[in-house]
Amino acid sequence: MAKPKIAIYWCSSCGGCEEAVVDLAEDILDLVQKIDIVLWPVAMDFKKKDVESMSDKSIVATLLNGAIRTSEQEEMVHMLRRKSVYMIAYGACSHLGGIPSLANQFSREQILKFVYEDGPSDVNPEKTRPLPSYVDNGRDLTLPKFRNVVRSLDQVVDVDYYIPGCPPTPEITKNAIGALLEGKLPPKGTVLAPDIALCDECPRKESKPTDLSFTEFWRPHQKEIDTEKCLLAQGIICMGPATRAGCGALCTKGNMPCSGCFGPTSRVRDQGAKILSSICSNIAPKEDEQIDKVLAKIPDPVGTFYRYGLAHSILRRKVSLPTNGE
Amino acid sequence: MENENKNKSGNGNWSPRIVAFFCNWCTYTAADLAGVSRMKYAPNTRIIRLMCSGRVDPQFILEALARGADGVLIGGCHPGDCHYVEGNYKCLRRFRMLKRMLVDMGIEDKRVRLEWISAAEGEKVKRVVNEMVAEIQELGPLGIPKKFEEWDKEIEDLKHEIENKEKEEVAKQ
Amino acid sequence: MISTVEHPELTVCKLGTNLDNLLEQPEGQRILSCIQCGTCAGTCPYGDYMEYSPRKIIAMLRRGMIDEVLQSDSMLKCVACYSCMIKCPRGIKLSDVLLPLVKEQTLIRAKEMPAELQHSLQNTLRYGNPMGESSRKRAAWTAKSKAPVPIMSEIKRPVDVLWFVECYTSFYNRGQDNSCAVARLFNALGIDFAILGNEEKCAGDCGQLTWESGLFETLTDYNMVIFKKYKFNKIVTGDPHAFNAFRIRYPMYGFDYEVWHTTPFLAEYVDKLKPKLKKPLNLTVTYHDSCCIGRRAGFYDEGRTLLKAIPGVKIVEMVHNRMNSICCGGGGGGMWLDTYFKQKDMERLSERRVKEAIATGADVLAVSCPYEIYRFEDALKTIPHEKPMVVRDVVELLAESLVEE
Amino acid sequence: MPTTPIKNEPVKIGYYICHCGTNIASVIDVDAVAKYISKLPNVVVSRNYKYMCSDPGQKLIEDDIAKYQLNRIVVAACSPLLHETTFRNATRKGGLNPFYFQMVNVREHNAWVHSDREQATRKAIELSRAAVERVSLHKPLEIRKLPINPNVLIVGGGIAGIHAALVLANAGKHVYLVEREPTIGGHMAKFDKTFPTLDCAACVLTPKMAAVGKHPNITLWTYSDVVKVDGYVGNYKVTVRRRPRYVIEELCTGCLECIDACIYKEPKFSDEFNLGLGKRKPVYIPFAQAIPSIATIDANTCIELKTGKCKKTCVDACGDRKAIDFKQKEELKEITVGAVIITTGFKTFDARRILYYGYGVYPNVITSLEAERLLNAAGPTSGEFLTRDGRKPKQIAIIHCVGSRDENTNKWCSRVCCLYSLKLAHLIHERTEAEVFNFYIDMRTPGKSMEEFYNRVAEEGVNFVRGRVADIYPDPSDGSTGHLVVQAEDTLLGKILKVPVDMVVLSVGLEPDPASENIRKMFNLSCGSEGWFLERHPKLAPVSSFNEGIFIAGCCQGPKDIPDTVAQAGAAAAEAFSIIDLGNIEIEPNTAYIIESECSGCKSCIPLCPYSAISFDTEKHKSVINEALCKGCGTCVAACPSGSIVQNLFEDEEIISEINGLLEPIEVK
Repeated sequence: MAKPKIAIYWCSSCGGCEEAVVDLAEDILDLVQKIDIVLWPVAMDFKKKDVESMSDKSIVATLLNGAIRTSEQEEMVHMLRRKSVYMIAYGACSHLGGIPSLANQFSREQILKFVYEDGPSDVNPEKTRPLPSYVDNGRDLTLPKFRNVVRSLDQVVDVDYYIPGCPPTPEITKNAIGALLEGKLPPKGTVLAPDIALCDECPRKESKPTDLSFTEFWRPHQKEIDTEKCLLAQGIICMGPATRAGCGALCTKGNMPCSGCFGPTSRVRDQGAKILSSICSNIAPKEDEQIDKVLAKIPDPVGTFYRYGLAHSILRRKVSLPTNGE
Repeated sequence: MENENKNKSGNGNWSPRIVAFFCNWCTYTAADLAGVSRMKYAPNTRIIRLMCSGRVDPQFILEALARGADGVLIGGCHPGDCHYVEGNYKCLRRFRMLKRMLVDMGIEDKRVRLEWISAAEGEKVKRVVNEMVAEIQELGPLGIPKKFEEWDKEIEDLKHEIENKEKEEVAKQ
Repeated sequence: MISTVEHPELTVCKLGTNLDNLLEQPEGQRILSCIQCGTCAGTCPYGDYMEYSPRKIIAMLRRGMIDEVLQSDSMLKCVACYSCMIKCPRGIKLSDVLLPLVKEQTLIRAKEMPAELQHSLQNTLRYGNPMGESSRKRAAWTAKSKAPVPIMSEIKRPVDVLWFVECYTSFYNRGQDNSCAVARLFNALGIDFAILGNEEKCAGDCGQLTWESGLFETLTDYNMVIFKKYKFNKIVTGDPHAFNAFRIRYPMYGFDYEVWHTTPFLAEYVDKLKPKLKKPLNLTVTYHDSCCIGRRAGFYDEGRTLLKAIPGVKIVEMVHNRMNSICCGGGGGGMWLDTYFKQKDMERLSERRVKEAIATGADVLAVSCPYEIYRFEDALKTIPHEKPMVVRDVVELLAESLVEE
Repeated sequence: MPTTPIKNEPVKIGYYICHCGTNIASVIDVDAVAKYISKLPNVVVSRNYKYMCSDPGQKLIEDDIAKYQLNRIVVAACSPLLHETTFRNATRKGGLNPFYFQMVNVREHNAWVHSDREQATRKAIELSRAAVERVSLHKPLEIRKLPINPNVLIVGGGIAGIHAALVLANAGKHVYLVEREPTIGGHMAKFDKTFPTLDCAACVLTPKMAAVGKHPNITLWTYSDVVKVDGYVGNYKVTVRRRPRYVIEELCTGCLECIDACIYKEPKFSDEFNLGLGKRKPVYIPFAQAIPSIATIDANTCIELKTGKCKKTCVDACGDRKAIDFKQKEELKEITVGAVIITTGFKTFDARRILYYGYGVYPNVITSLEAERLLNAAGPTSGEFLTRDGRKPKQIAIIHCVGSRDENTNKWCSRVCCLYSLKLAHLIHERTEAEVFNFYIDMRTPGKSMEEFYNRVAEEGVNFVRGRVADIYPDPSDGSTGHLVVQAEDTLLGKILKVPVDMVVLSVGLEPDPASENIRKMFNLSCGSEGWFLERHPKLAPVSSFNEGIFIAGCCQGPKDIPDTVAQAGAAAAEAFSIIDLGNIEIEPNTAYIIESECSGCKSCIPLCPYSAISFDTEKHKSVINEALCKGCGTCVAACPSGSIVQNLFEDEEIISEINGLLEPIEVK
């Protein structure tokens, strides 16, 4: 019997998710025995046309990582969607937009201008920008279109399952692929991680007091962090209460706060709004001014509360931005 | 009355749509009082009754805006007078942060407003609603659903192209 | 704290308000809520002499019978003392809005304008001061002043305080005493000030209280242009009527400066001033609350605070004091209606007031308005009293006690 | 009993919009609304009807449920605060769970506040659509029943508190009556006679006070304050501080011997009960019929308590009774009650605030309450009404509306002043034969026998002047005789009157007592902008507050006379009775609960609950809500970062469906 075919593809991502697959270590050998990888640009030399020539639904699953920003990425995910039985958003970027979707706070022009002109390391006196098409030695070169909006995978194509994380842990990847191969799949649309917040598995949980009321916040580098105590109890913004468990509390075990990469639980529509609601409800002052003073220590609320999920938040993008590329 | 008329004029047929979250004990009752007193105010608010302003989940505000509200008004009991002791303070604290975040997300400060209105202040309901309607009238529509549509236009073409190709292929076969 | 900019509710009404459209505006709607209690008539110092009391005017206005009122001279007897307005239980702005409008219409219809008043108004229009003095001599008093008095057009730099001197205090002897005193006090306190000199014209409060709107607007427009010429932070004036006009009516013409009267202004500096008041005066003083500083602006304690800062001064109160004080009779054009009132056999209010002052047994009747000096000094001549009494402005007493280092 | 829902049963909605006569229908096109709603998914029936709250209107719902197998009901009518229960009951009678119902407020929030028919209709459609979307998600809920403590706390021992206490105690309920003064009786105990019957206040009040004092079902705590309130209807936990009066209540017989024996031979200190018009000793009983009839020692004036160096002649006088205890400390009592009645009364207007009436400047300008004490036979002058310098007055002015109907002080009409001014005019005229001038703005004498009383006083020859007094000053014509001139316009004559008088009585208005502000805060009562405690509904729930089980009566709710106060106190007692007598109370099921399997135990919710209803289960490592303590505010729900708390009736999805229903694009023809 032919081994089930799996595709792994990347879009706007850092490569961490690919690394996570490699991180399966010995398990990957086990895996390779069971499956046929038909596309994995980072590791293997398959071409687009190889996949194109496959018949529809001939791939069991595509694990797709990275957010979607260019027309080429769109084209690829549409094609892979067609060829795959299951489209799986792999990692925070394709799940929620991830770090790349923080770019949704800026217009395309702002981004291009900064990257090609104003960036501190730029040397570009001509202010040259990448051209959509260029003829070099009679060869017609084109660049994919750079979209105004960064999207999560499910904002472009239909997605069957999500494997969360930045990147997904080997454990969670293994379990997901296992479930896939064994056909033990939950209802469509499920995030393949426990539907409970991180605190559930955080070793610091017991140290959190029941009468916590914030009077001051600190960023991790501003304070010597107690390695045992709940980070929120130390005034450090930890997204754990609003973030899905399943990573094994890697960050908090490493003395860093959870930054929310697993996304919200299924009951939450907007992870940022929820952690905001929870944290702000519990600050101590009652007067506008004092409240603002405490909250001023959270200098970048969007970047803090939506670090991995701006594209997938209720507002998706800074609403005042233009869409015409300006 | 004046406001009712104002809303019809200017900016085509558009007139602001405001979703209001009023606490059961003070502000909802105040709105009832405004009614009993037959005060006239702009017809642009739609009130959702919650038990306490503390129940106002920031998600509700975002959802309302994302689904087409031009503004959101939250009404609670005055500080110290909350029926549930301090729910209104909790609302205020979230509100302070949310406003900052909304501004970062491109939503004008005046579109989301928190007011303390006691059960006796029917007049204040009238004033606040009229003020807010006038202010938002000035700002113009927020129109997030329309923005979502606009944003996604850029991926529609490709989607259609691919769909058409598929159809062609199916037809060929 | 007193600038109209911070208190937009102080603006009395919209430009173009008249008796015909008054009831349609917010101020007019208050008039509709009048309960006809008669407090206005009861407290009016000339209520006895009016054919139509303010209460009755309201009743007739509401019934559309105002023409009858305008035929009578009742409103010419209004001295704009704000007594009715401050006591009105319905909060109706009688003296700010209603009565001046009635007065204007009365004057328009009057067969004959009281000569003295007409003369003063004409003078004001022609010379920028009611006495008809040459406008080129407005700053002449500064020669008398021992303390330097800088003039805006000469010093050519921004100042903190623009001192609006006003007419009586520029031209008349006793008024100049006041101005010289203020100049000394300002210098002693190190206040960065200057005056407009000959560029200044009457602020026009008397015009506005007789609602001579044409005259008032001419003066307003003129002064506004002058103000805009210079840079300063606030306006201080020793004339309560100018203060009143700047606070209450100028904002309708775009005025948005912080404005002070010298009495409350100096009271802000009382801690700095007190150590310099070294000369004891050993006087019993009774303080007259002027209408525009007291009732209209709420500065009751400031004059008394300053007096108390002078060593040797003992304060006694008249029967009617603070918000209940009796007007000197000079407001609303009353300054130039003495003859007219006399013809009507009306008691002079300055005399009524001076009787109360005499009853206190004080040596000094202290005032904070240049009109009052004249009115009360005059009244003292006709009212018999055993113990001698003098009228002094608070600033004069302060300057007398002041010992410069 | 509500039927259990059938699983996955398709949603079938019945929608009804009420005309409310013409109240709604004149502004909203109810036909168009019903037509629009009828086209929405799941809507089976959509009707408009003249009076939905009427019996036939309710019957309509019941019948439709049977006929069309409806399983959700939406009614668009008045405010849910008025008729939600009515329609829930109709839903229940039709065989459905009463919470399969949603109400839309198209009267108070729509027809009554708008006049543009098109816009109002559009608003009604959107609000209705929101309800239709929401109601589909409703779940069947059970009304909770909680046991109720049968005791009642009454705060304030004036006539309202006294009457309410007796009503409840006579019905066999235990009442705690807490009063801050040493005696109960309130303002009424200070009055001489009462209008319009002119029966003496003491004659009607003191028997009731005595009844309170000896009633086996009443625990009377005077000289005491409520300091802490916890809990909820049926189970209020209240802490009362009993201030030390340095006299052991159980041992004192009220014999007055200690007062006679006090080291101060003569009364020396200002007597609060007599408004400072008389004097008392450091040890005192406020007045002869005070209840409890127990002496109180005032720590501010007693030499022993101040310096510890008194001969303590009082202790000797008390002798074997040993009732005096200088070491008495304040005591905190904790009680549990099912219901509370607040009767904290009013304060009289401080006449100093109107400068031109000269109160506090001219000794012969007195307040009406002082006049009551001067007229009272048990008062400081034994009922002799004299000027401060001891003259018999020949002319007296009584000024109405002092601190009432005045934008500069209090805007409201204090309701009782006209009538008590008439009463004072009568009494003063009767006692002194002086000529009395009543200056009034409008004579307000509504109520049974009141107008007749006015006529009677007029016939007795009291002068009525319609005009508000503008000035009071010493008569300048006669030196320092103490005569005053009262100046006002007689508005009926159009003449300025200057009436010389010997005395002026200022009929001061009633205002909210700032001292009861902390009571208001503790019991979480709302108040209007004036400061009067707010009733739940001005017509239909005049003695209820917005808090279940807490009632208000008497002048703390607004100015009123004694008959109305007593009537309201009786009503409050009956309302309280109807709660506590049931043994248990039904509570809205809008409580929150935590889904155990979803809670991560992050504890964010725990500090948010003002009722400590959320605790941490240390075995399961999760938070739990004690449903009995939850009052259903939903604050924890909004703050739960993983969305694991649900509030019944206000679930996230229900509210979001409502938002959606409001905002979907709409076309109205």
